[in-house]
This record gives sequence, C-alpha cells and structure tokens, in this order.
Amino acid sequence: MYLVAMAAGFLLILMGLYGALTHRNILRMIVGFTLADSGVHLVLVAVGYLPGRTAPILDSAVPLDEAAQRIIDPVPQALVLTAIVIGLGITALMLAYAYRLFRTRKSLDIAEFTELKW
Amino acid sequence: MKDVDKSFRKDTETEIPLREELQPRTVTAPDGQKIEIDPLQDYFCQEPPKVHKQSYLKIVEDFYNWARANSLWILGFGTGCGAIEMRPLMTPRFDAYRYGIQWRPTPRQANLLVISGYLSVKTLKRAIRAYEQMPSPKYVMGLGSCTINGGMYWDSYNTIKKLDEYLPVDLYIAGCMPRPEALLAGFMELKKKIRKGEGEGANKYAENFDWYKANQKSVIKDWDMPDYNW
Amino acid sequence: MVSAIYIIATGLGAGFLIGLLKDDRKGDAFFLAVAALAAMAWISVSWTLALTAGVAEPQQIITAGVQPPFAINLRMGLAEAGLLSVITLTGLVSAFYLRPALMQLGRRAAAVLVILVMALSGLVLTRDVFNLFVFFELIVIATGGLVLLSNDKRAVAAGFKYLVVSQVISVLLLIGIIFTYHAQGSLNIDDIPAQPMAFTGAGLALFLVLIALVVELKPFPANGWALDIYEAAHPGFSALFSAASATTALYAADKLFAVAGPDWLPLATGLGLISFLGSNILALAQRSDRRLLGYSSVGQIGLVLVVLGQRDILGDAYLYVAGGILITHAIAKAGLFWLSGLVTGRDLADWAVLRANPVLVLAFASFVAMLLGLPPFAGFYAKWDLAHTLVAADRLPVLVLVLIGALIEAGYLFRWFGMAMKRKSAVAFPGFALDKVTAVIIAMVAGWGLGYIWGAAGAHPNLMLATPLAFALLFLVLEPLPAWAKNLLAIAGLLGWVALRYPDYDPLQLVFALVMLAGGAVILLASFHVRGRRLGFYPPAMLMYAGLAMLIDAQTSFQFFAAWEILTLGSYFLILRGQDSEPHALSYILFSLGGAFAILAGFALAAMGIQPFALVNLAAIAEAGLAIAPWVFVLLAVGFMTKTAAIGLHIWLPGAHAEAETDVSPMVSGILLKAGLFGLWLLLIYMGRQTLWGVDLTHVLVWIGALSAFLGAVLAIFQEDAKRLLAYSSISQMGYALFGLALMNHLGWLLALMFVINHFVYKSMLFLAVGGVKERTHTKLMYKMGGLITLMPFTFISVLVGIIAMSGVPPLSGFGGRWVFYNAIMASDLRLPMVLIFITGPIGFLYLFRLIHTIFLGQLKDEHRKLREAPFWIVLPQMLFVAFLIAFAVLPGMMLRRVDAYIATITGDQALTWSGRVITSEFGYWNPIAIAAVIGAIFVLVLALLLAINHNATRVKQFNIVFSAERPYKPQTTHFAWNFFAPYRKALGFLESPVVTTFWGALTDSLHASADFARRIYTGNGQTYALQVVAFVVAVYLIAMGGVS
Amino acid sequence: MTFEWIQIAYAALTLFIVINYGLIMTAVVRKIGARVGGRYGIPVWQNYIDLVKNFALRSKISHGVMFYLGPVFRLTGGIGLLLFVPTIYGSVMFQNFSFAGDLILALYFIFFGTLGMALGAGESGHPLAAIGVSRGLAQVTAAELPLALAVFAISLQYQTLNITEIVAAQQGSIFNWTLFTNPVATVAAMFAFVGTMMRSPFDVVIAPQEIPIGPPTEYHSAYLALMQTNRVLFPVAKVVIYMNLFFGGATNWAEFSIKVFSIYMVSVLIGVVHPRFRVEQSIRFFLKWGLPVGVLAILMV
Amino acid sequence: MMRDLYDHMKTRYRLGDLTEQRANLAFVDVAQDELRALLVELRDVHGFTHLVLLTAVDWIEEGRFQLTYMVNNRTANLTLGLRVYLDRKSPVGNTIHDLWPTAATYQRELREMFGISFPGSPRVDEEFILEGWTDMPPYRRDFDTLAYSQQTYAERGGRETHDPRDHMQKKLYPEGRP
Repeated sequence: MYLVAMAAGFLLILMGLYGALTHRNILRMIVGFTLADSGVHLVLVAVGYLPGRTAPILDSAVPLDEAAQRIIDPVPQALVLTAIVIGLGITALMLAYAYRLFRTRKSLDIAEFTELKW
Repeated sequence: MKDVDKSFRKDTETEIPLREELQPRTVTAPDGQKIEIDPLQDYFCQEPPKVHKQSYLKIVEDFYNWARANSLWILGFGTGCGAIEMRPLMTPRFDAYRYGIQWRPTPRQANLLVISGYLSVKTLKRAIRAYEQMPSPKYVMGLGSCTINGGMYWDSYNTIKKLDEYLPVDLYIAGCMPRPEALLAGFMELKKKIRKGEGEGANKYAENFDWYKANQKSVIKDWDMPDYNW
Repeated sequence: MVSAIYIIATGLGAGFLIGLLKDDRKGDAFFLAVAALAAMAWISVSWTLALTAGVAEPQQIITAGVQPPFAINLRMGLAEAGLLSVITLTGLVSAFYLRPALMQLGRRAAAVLVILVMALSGLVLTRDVFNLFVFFELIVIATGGLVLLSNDKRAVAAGFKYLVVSQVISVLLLIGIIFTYHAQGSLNIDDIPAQPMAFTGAGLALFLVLIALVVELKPFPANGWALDIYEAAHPGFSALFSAASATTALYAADKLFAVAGPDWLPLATGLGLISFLGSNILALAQRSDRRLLGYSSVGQIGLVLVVLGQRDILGDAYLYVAGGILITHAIAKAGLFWLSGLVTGRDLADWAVLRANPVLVLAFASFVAMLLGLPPFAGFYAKWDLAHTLVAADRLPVLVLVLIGALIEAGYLFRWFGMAMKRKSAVAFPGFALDKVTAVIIAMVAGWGLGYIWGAAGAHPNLMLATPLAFALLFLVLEPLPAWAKNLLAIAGLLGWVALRYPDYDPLQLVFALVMLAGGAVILLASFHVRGRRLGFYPPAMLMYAGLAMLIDAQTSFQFFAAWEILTLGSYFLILRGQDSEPHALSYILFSLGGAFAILAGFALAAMGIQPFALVNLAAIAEAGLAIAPWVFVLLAVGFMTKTAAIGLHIWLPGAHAEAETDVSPMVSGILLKAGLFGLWLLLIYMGRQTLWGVDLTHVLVWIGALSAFLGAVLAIFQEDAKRLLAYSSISQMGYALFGLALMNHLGWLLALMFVINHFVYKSMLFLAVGGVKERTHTKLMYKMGGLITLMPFTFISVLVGIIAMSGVPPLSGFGGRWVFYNAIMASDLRLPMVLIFITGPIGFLYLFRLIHTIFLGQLKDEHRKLREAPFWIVLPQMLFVAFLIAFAVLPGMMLRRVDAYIATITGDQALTWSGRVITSEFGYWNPIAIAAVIGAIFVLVLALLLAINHNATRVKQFNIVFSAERPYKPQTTHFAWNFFAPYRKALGFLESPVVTTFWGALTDSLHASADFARRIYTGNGQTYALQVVAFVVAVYLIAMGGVS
Repeated sequence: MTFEWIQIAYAALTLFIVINYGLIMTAVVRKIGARVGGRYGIPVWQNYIDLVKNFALRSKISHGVMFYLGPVFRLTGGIGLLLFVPTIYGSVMFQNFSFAGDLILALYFIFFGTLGMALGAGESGHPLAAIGVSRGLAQVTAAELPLALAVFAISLQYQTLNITEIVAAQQGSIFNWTLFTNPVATVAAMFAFVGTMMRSPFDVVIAPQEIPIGPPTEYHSAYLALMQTNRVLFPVAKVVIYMNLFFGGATNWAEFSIKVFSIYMVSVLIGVVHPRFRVEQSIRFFLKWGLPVGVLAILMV
Repeated sequence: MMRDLYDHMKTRYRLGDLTEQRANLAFVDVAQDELRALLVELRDVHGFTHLVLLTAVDWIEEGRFQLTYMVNNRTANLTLGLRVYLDRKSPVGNTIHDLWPTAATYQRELREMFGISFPGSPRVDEEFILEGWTDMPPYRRDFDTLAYSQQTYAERGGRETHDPRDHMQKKLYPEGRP
C-alpha cells in the first residue's frame, strides 16, 4: 500500500514538473508546481509509513511504552506538515507574482517576460 | 620683318601679389598662443652679400688663385639648348677633367656657373638663386649668342638679352652654338683671368648689388625670394 | 556570551513585531528592523571576537531540550561566527542603503528584510537537514519579496523566474532529505555517515541533497535565473543576495560535503571549475554592470566550490583559504553592488562618473583587487596557499584551470576599471548620496581590514606591515597635499630606504636598488613640474616602488611573489593614467598577471608544499636534478619575461610606454622592466642551466633574447611616434640583456648588468627628453616636429648623448657594453644567435638617428617657432643622467669592478683584469680614459682648424638650402621625416607583419566570440531556466555516477 | 703598450704619410679609371689643388652647431680610426694609439664619423641630405653584417681581439694569411668591404643626379675640405683594418702601400663594371649572398 | 571613309564643310553648343579615343578665336580636327577635361597664352609657363612681342640683324636671282 502511495507520489511529481515545464501559461505552471508539491508530500508520508501500524498520536489507544512498536515514524508526518505550510507560502507568493506580471504585460505567457537575458 | 608697333605699351601698372606661401600668416602654437610668421623674415637669411677682401699677402692670394684656376667646379645646371654642348666635354674626345674641371651637383660646391644658352625670365630667377648660393669666389660664363644679345630670341617676350645686366659675367663664348672646343678655349681664358686675379665677379656683384638687384627685379615681376639667396 | 539562538530569535521577533505595527509607522518599522539587525550583528561579531581570541569555546545549541537527532540543534563555531558577522553586517549596511526603498514600501519590506537575514543566519547555524530546507524556503520567500523593492520593472519577471527554479530545487531537496532520513534514520547532519558515491539509495538521496544545494549556488550553466535577479534587483538587495545569500548557500553545501565524505569532493571540484571558467568566459561579452557582477559572483562561488572540493588536502588551512576567498568576495561584491547604486547608467562605461570622487575610485580599485586576490587583500594569501596545496597534492590541472579562470576574470574586471577611468561618462553625474557612499566606504574598510587580519592570521609575513607598502599606503592618506610636498616625501622615502638598506645589500642587489629606487628618485625630480595635487599619481607610483623595494629584499618565494604582484598593480594604475592608455594598460595587466600566475605555479611547483620557501632553495632543486626543475625554470622564466617584454609577450609594451605620462614613461621603461630582469637573474643564478627534452633552456633564452633584440629594433625603426619608437627600443635592449644573462658566463652577466644600468639611464633620459618635447609640442608624432635643436638645446644634448651611448659608439658608456658583449660571446659556445645580434647593432643606429633627426634637426615648423625649452624639472634629471653617462663612460670601474668581483664569486672565474685604467679580458683590452682622451684631442684639433678657417661663416636660416634652384615651399613639405626608412621597409618590411598581435588578438577575439555565442543559452525564459536546472541535474548525475559504475 | 708622449709625434707622422698616400692613391685610382675609359684623366696632384681651393673659398655659411660640427666628427672619426689601429706591424713608431683598445674599438669607432656626419647633414635641413642618410644607414645595416660575422670568426680562430696579435699570427709565410687559413671569413669580409666603400654598385647613398650627393649636399669650403681629407683617409684606415685582419698586415711602408692599393682596387674594379643597386636591392643582396657566407664562416671555425 | 563619317554625322549635327587635308586628316567646323556631344560620340562610338591636341588661332581680323580639337582614331588611323569659333571679346570655351584629362593642361595653356577661359577646368587659373605675367596674353596677335621685349629687356648695342632669306640670297647669288 505505501508503495502505491509512493509510486503515486512520484507520478504526481513527474506530472507536476512536466506540466510546469511545458505549459507556458504562468497559472498552469503554478498548478503544475502545486501538483509536484503534493507528490512530494505524498512521498514524504509514504516514506514514514510502516505497514500495520497506527498513527503517531500518543493517546490512550497507544500506550507510551508500546509506542515505538505500534506507531509509524512521526518525523515524516511532522516534516510534511511543515512542507505543506511552506509550499502554501510559496504558491501564494507565486500567485502574487503572477498577478503583478499580468498587470505589467496583460499577459500570462512566461515566454513574454524575457527582457532580461544573455 | 615686322615693324615695331609704336602704339604698344606694356602694362606697368599691375602688381603681382606676394605668393601665398610667403605672405605673413598667423598660426596657433601648440599651447594655444597665436603667433605671427613672416616667411621671408623667418625662413630666409636677410643679410646682403659681403665684399671679400683678398689675402694680406699677394703671394698667398696668387697661390690661392692658381688653385682656384686649376680646380674649376662647374654647377651642372643647363639653362638652355647650350647645355648639350657641355656633355661632350666629359667624353674621352675632349676630357675637360684633365684641366681640373669637374661638374658638381650642388651650387654649394661649385665655383663656375655656365649659362648655357638662352635664359627665359623664369630660368633667370633660378639662375640668380643658384648663383647666389655658390660660395665666392665664383665665376659666370655666358655660352652662346643668346646670352650676349638675345641671339635668335632677340624679339622674344620672355627672354633676356644681355646677361651681364643681371649677373657679373666673366666671359662670353660667342656662337650659336659654340662647339666644345670653343668651350675649352673659353675655360682656358677663364683660367688665365683667374690666375691674373681678375676673377672677382662675386665682389663686383656685391659691390653693385643694388644695381644688379634692380635689373633683376625689373624683369622678374613676381620677385618671390629674399634679396640675396644665401 | 549571548547565545547564538538569539540571532534567530531576534530576527523572528523583530519580523513579527514589525508585522504588528500599523501601516503608517514606517519610520518605526525601519528603526525596529535596523535595531534587530544591529543586535544580530553585535551577537555575531562578539562571538567572532571571542572565538578568535580564544575566550569562548564553540557552542552547540540544543533546542527543545532534547539531544539530537530528536531535536534540531545549532552550532556556533569560528566559521559560523565569521560568516554570520558578514551576513548580519551586510544586512545592516544594506538596510541603511535600502532605506528609501524600504520607507516607500513600508513595514512589510522591513520585516521581510529582517526575516531574510534571520533565515540566512539560521541556514548557517543549523545542523539539521530539514531545518536547512526550511530556512532555505524562507530565504526564497524573503528573496521573492525583496526583489520587488527594485524600481526596475523587469525585477518582477526575474523574481518569478527565481521562484520557478526554487520550486524545482525544493522538490529535489525534499526528496533527497526524506530518503536520506529514510536511509540514516536521522535528520542531523552530523549523523549522516560518509557515503561512497555509488548507485545506492543512500547515495542517490545524498546526491539529490547535494545537487539541490549546488544548484542553489547558481552553478554555470544552470543559473540564468540568478543573473536576472542580480541585474534587475535593487543594488542594495543584490549586494545582500550576492554577499550573504551566496555565502550562506555555499556554507550549507559545505556542511553536507563535509559529512558526505571525500568521494563527493571531485564533484564539487568539477562543478566549481565549470562554474568558474564558464561564467567568467561568458562575462567577457557582458556590457551591463550588474549582470557582469552577477557572472562574477557565480564565478567566484564556483572558485570557492573548487576550494571546497580540496578540503581533503587543505586540512587545517581549509578555513583560511576558503574563508579568505569567500569573505573577500562577499565584501567586494557587496561593495561593488552598492557602488552600482551610485551609478545611474547601466553600461560598464557609465561608471566613469565615479571619477568625480577619488575615494570611490579607490574603493572600486580595492574591490577589483580583492576579487582577483591581489595583495595585500585576504584573497591573496588564500590564493597562494591554495596553489601550493594543489601542487603538493599533484592537482596541477585544477590549479591551471583556476589560474586561467582568474586571468579571464581579471580581463573583464580590469577592462571595466579601465573604462571607468578613461571613458567619457555618457550619463550625467548624479551627485552621490552620503548614506550610499558610506556603505561603500564601510565595505572598502572592511576589505582592507580583512586583508590585515588574514595577513596577521596566516603563516606568512603580514604584507601590510611591510615598511615599503605601508609607506606607499601612507600616500593614500596624503592625497590632499599639493604635489610638490608629496613628491618631496616620495623622493626622501626612496633615498632613505636605499640608505637604510644599503649595508645589507650584496653588490647585485645594490645595483638594482640604485637603479630602481635611487634612480626612481631621480626620475621623480621630473614630477616637480606638475602643479596642483595630482590626484591618483603618488599612491600607485609609490605602490610600484614599494613592490620593487620588497622585490629586492625578498628572501622567500612568498615575499618575492607578493612584491611582484604589488609592483604590477602599482604600475598598472600608473600606466592607466596615460592619455589613450586604456587598451594598453589592460593588455599590460593581463600579460603581467598571466606571467604572475606562471610565477605562482612555478614557485608552488618548486616548493612542493613546503613553506616558507627560501629563494636560495631553488638552487637545491636544480642540484637535486628533480624532474620538475626544468618546469619550474620554464614557468618562472616565462613569468619574468612578460615583464621584460620578450618577443611574443611584448605587445603590451609599446602602447603602455608610449601613452604613459611624461614622468611615468621612464619609470615603467627604465625601472619596471628591470624587475623582470632581476627575477631572471635570480633564476639563472640559482638554477643555472636546465635541460628539457634535451634542449638547454638557457639556449632557448639566448634565442629569445636575440630575437627580441632584433625584432624590437626592426619594429622601432618603422615607428612614427617617438615614444613608441623608444618603447620598441626597450624591447630590443631588454633582448640584449636577456641574451647576455642567458649566455651563462661571467662576461655575459656583466653585460646584462651594464645594460641594466645603461638602459635605465639612457632610456629614462630619452623618455624624459621626448616627454619634454611632447609637453611643448603636444604631439608625439615625430614628423610633426623638426628643427627644435636651437629651441631646446638641453633636450637635444641629452638625446644626443643618449643615442651615442645607446648605439655603442665610443667614447660613451654604450661602447663598454659592446666590448663586454664581444668578449662574452667569444667565451660562449653559441654562434648562430650572434647573427641576429650583429645585425641588431646597426639597426639600432637607424632608429636612434631617426629619433634625433626628425625631432631636432631638419626643418622647424611654423607653429613651433616660439617654443621654449622643456620645463626645468624635466630637464634637470636629464642633465644628471648626462653627467652620469659621461662619468660612467670614462670611469666604468667605479661600479662595475665591485659587481665584477661579486659575479666572480658566483661563476668562480675572473674574466676581467682591472689594472690601472686598462680593463683586460682573456681576449682583448680596453682603456676608457685613453679612448676619451685621444678622441677628445683629435676632435679639438680638427675643430680648431675648422674654426680658424670658417669662423666667419654666415649663419643662415632654414630655407637657405639649395633646392634645385627652387625654394622650399613650406617646412612641412621640406622636412623629410615620415616613413623615414622607406627603402628598409621595402626590403625587410615583412618583418613588420603583426604576427604576435594577430595571434593574441585571435585568441581573445575567439574567447569573446564564443562567450557572445554561449551566453545565448540564457534566453530569458523562466521555463527554459527551470528546464536547464533539471537537465543540469540529470547531466551531472549521469556523468558523476557514470564515472562510478 | 703604454702611452708615451713621443707617440703623439709618431702618430702625426703616420697621419701625414697616410693623408698624402691617400690623396695620391685616390687620384691614381681615378686616373686609372679615366685611362680605362680612354681619357687622359686628372693630374695626380689634382686632389691637393681641390683641397687648397676649398680651404681658400671666401664665403661660407653655417646652418647651426651640428652642421658645423658634422665634418669635425667625420674627420675625427677617420683620424681616430686610423690611429686606433697599428699601421705597420712590428714597428714601434707606427703602433699609434692602439693601446687604447682592441679590434672592437676600431669596429665601433667606424660609426663615430658616420653619426656626426649624419647629424650635421640633418641640421642642414636639406631633405635630400636626410634621404641620403636614410639610405646610407639602411644599407650599412646589411652590409656590415658579413664583416661582423667574419670578425667574430677570425677572433674565434685566433682566440684574441688584439689586432697586433692577429697580425702576428699571420706572419711567416704568405700562406699564414687569414686569406688562406680562413678563406670563407675573408670572402664574407670582402662583401662588407665592397658594400661600404661608397662605390658602385653600392653608392646609392650619394647618388649624384638623383639626390645631388646626399648628405654633403649643403657642405662647401672648409667643411668640404675636411670631408675630402676624410674621404682619402678613411678608406685607407678601413683598408688597413682589412689588411691587418685578413691579408697579413704590413711590416713596412712599401708593403703597406702595395697592399692597401691592391685591396682598395677590389672595390674599384667591381665598381666600374656594375650598375648601381637600389637600397633594398643591396640589402637583399647582402642578406642573400653575404650573410650565408658569414654564417658559414662562424660555423666553420 | 572620312566622308562617310561626315555624312553620317551631318544628319544630326550642324557641321560646316569638310576640309580634307589628306585621306586620313580632315577638319570640320562645329557649333560650340554641339561640340561636347560630338566629341563624346566620336570618342565612344567612332573610336576617336585620343585627343591629339587642343590649340587656338587668333583670327583678329574676324574678331574670333578658333579652337581646334584634334582627335585621332588609332585603329583606323584617322585624324579629325574640330574647329570651334569663340568670340574674341569674351572668349569662353567648354572644358572637356572630364573627357580627356590631358585637356586640362591644354586649357591651362590656352588660358594663359590666349586668355580663353574654360570654367570648371582644374587649376585653369594657375600660372602655367609664365611666372608673374601681368600683360595681355602673349599669343594674342595684338600683343606686340618685339615692342614688349624692347620695353622690358636691356639690349646690347651694335646688333646687326639680317633677314635670313635676303642674307643667304645675297651670299649665294651676289648678282641677283638668276
């Protein structure tokens, strides 16, 4: 199961990157990156998953002394939360940029913004 | 023969302006200062010719005259058709070298100016310049009748007819043209003159400088050189 | 000590606090931000000081009260503290610098700035891989925000491209991190064990992390996005981006490379080299200043990456070397970006406005020197150590590539500097804002200070404490004084130094010291003719003299090389002062640096890692017959020959000497060239004959010397420019000296020494004379002069004496040289090169006659009729030289005898006998006094005869010449001067074909053309850039791993 | 070899003999040329007359100091060259001032007069003088090359630069002359000899008719007289060097006069049958023919 | 041959009568305004590539100058002289230096010796042979060269002048012509 998730994650990453690198519309690129981000998150979670164990929440269901055997690795879970937040921040920033770019050129084609080159 | 047209009067009014390159000009020095240039004053020596005294001792002067007579260096300057008669003198047939005569390419090293034939006004100007640049004592020989009285150019509008009006001639060789033998005879006569101490044309020229100059300027209307060409 | 965690805490706290402020309280926001940055800077600096002084120990900061790997930990060591100081201080200065922009955009921008600096600090401090990612993303976001500070509309697009690429990087980084964690079970960097570079999961994961960090360093060619930021962002931010962000990212990469193990270091080396070379080459074609700085940043980071790749061999010196380069770069780059904010135009030549402020010029020069690792800055020590380590570890190719890259970088940086100094400024002078200027000055002071620290910290003598250099630097402070006062001090300094050091010199050093330093003082007499303050003349001049003084004193290879670089730098600035000297100064500095790098490589090769390396040890290497000995010889010889302008390496000289100022030409010709000779001399004394592939290298030098002598002379006779003529003549004369040296016998060396003295005297004299003429005529073209003899009699006399001495006609001193020369070649076993030397003698006569004839004889021109003699102060040294030449001609023994004895101690034979006034060799004899007396007597008798007869000669004027019974038209058409040796050109003009110039021209042109072509990969499209990053990663992976499997 | 005052008198005697010899020899040479051409030719004393006449000229001009000093340099160069070289081998009287320096001094002193003359001609302001100098200098660079190589070769051969020693080594038999012991060097030297004697085909420097007479165009009177003196002295002095180096020197004045005359005639004979080279032609000639012989000479020693 | 050419040209140009001197030498009068066209055609079409001379004659009685342009066809060995007449009071010719550069020299000479001006011809107003000449152009027939010479140059007395023809006749045939 976690392998499927991981495979799906990688698939999403590739799809996302492909989309971001082939679509010239800036919004589509951002969507592509979001997709890739999601894929990364999925991979992160999948890496931390151990078959047959439960969520790393220390409550009555999982006694503290058994926790090491019963729960999955909590670190990737923590990482993924952080990554999601950061990804959100960056996506927001990109969208803000997209808006500004659109205002300067009335266009969302990435190939239009090449005054800086060479 | 055409008669003289009494009614013709030559133009004596028109003045020729000084040539452009001899006119005073203003130039800018490298430091931006404007400076006046008077070419005739600045570029040419203005001194008149000097009359040179003879040596104090006659015997020395005689010795010098002997040397001068036996070392006649001719300026290789052919003014007219007579120049063609000078060339054979260098050949084995006449061989003027044996008399100590040789041709020099620069007036500074020549003593003898041979006016070989007619002198147009234009050439006269050059001849005067060349003569004045020769170091004294120096001698002038008129070759052919053109230099004596105009010869066949007696009525030409541009040829002088009496050389000694303009340069102190030591010797004329008559003929139209004189043969090389006549030239050689002339040189021998000149040698005799010099040895006798009579070859003082340069001093004569200096003494009568004003007269000569006036004559020269009367025919050379565009006098474009200093009065004496050192 | 305040814990380092408070850096992050302060940053975060201030960031949030500013966020809470009201929108209209911009002033408060700015104040808060500055206060926070100042606090952060204070903590960093205090840590640095404490750690350096040994008061404090490096600190591990454990967060959340749990030991790693269960919580994030930070570390504060010396490296961290130093970097943090750079980062926070840059941030602080930039905050002031950005003040107008920050005030305009309000509190958010201020907050973002603080957050950026905090994130950068965090990146330095953290020891946790994921935390690395977090700070990295924070930096991205903050950068994205700050890019918008720029007034440049294009910045928006640049920021977006940056975000796009950052997304790709973060994907790579995250995947790498998670798999690393998966493989190691820890996120702590210190827990990651060294990995072999192999096709394993862990290896792949580590590769992804490393490559993500490397891509973050903007490696060539996957770096189009970063260049756009550099170009478009506000210079205050670009400074931060270049100085702080790049430094931090590099440190992050360093942390991981440190743990990844030695297997990964070649990857860093390789990528660093590609980056360094590639971006430097591409920068050649750049005309926009900030983009150029961007390329340079990328290149420099590449260089540090190379150093990073050498951490296995650098050992303890790693921090010293990497830090020296990195921090110097950060300071210089920040300073340059801040400078660029003072310049309104974006073209390189627009920097000409800086000339309005000498301090800024000094700053610009300092930054350029810092970037290139020139003394006395920190990068110099680092470069030296790096080279030695590389050679000792047998990594010569790396050194060679690094040096090539550095040379290219020097090419565009000095070209830029030259443009700023010499071009007409196309944009109006904007007036300089005080706060911006202050920022620049702070950077400059920091750079100098760092140089001092590095000098004090390293194993080498601190250059800034060397008396000559300190004396030269004193003139920077004294610039406001009038020129005469500085000149007086300079002369006193030079003479004082010679007097001080005199007892310790051996005769050889003494000769060079007298020529270079005392001679320099004589030439400086000519400088009295300049009125005013003469800004920018004395510091470089004294820098050059300081270098020369240190060169003579040098005992170790380090001292020698440092002195060499100092004198090169000083003379470059001097040469650049000339009128149209921009291209010539550039080619001078390039050839000189190329030569210097050859010397560096040679010394490094010779030292084999042992430092300090005394120069006398060269002899040991030669005696041991090591295989490297001939290579050391070749490298050093080539290096020295760039200074003596041996043929093939000479093309800088004519222009440099010809365009220099009146009193500079003799310095760079009469004195500077001798430095190369001094080096060659030491080389030959210590190493003697070396054989490479069966060829005796001294024979090669003999041939080079003969060819230089011959071709220099041939080229000289075709020059119309008097100073160019003298310059080519210098090439020829140096050829003679090289020839003499390379003969490797007693008399040959004596010959070379006579050339050292004679060439100094007569070339200085002639350059001064021609310079004096130029002061008056305002031209160097000889055919525009003529007939100056009566107007400038003293100058004429010095030229006359100079050319008699130079052509070797008895009785002046040049003849002594020729006489020694004949005796030397008789004792040599070489014959064929003599043919060239023999023909050179009369050819020298040709150009010398041309010099004196076309300037002083012949026809005086209209506009020169009222010229005066050259200024007194220019004539005075000439007269001193004339007096010396005549004395030296009659009494050559006064100096030569001691030197002869000294040479005898080296060669072990006594070639000359000095009995009474006669000098006798194995083959012939020479009695200078008798010659002078006989010639003098005959001359006087003949003159008396002439006077007796021609005393009454009429003095005529210039047109009283026989002119085929015509009269001259104008002086211009009467002076035979232009193309004076036309028949010679007909017969031997083919020798004039500019083969060498064409060769070097083609080389540089092709570099340029390829740069211009290659930079088209930066299409400006953000998507393409992202694609390039991906392709770069894949390519690196395939190559790196392909090499493994 | 040290200096004694009596040597001044001896030197003056040498000078007197050589000037007279030169005056007569050059006249004889001209006379021979005339006879070959079928002319009677100048009297043998013609040179004396010309000299007297030039000294006796009355008006003189001067273009300036260097112009004035030019002939002085020129003649000093000639006299000095003569006196720095031992004239008669084995004679105490005619060693002249050779104690002052060796072969190298003589070779470099040749340029002394040339330089002074060139400067004087330059100050005359005459463009043709400058052209003459330009030509002369250009030609001499190539023409002197074989001599330099030949001298190098023979000084290697005799392992000395001392002229007296070189002459001494050639004594004994005619076959000890360098001419026979080192014919290649001698041939090389003769290239230079012919090239620097200002005779056809290498007389483009003074090329009369074309650039009047080159450098001396402005010279006259006593200036010219000094130069004429040098003109008879200098070639003899030069021939003496060649004689000493390659033809066994001279042990008495009779041998001296025969040898000098014979060597001098080499250039004369070549001159009368060859038309004039342009400068670049003569440069090419010397580089193409003279140089290889010279190189061969130094390689064969 | 020459006649054919003449007939051919006659149809288009105003030509005077053809004066044939020899089989290959002829002269013809030409109108001044047609001269240039004619010369160009002769040069470019009919092979008269060479300007032999350009000279002038002073027809003082008729009050005009005659300019003669003599052109030559080398391949056919034909020489044709074109005569143009100018008013003597204000003689202005048409410059043809652009057709034949040598013409400039001829025109300079004509300007100096006859006072015929050729506007546009290079250096036409610079002096050519005479230096500093102030009088009327000496080749004009109203310039009296003998009078000028007598008024200008010093003469030596005692000169005897003989007309060569009379002198020889007297010498050869003292009794008078047979």
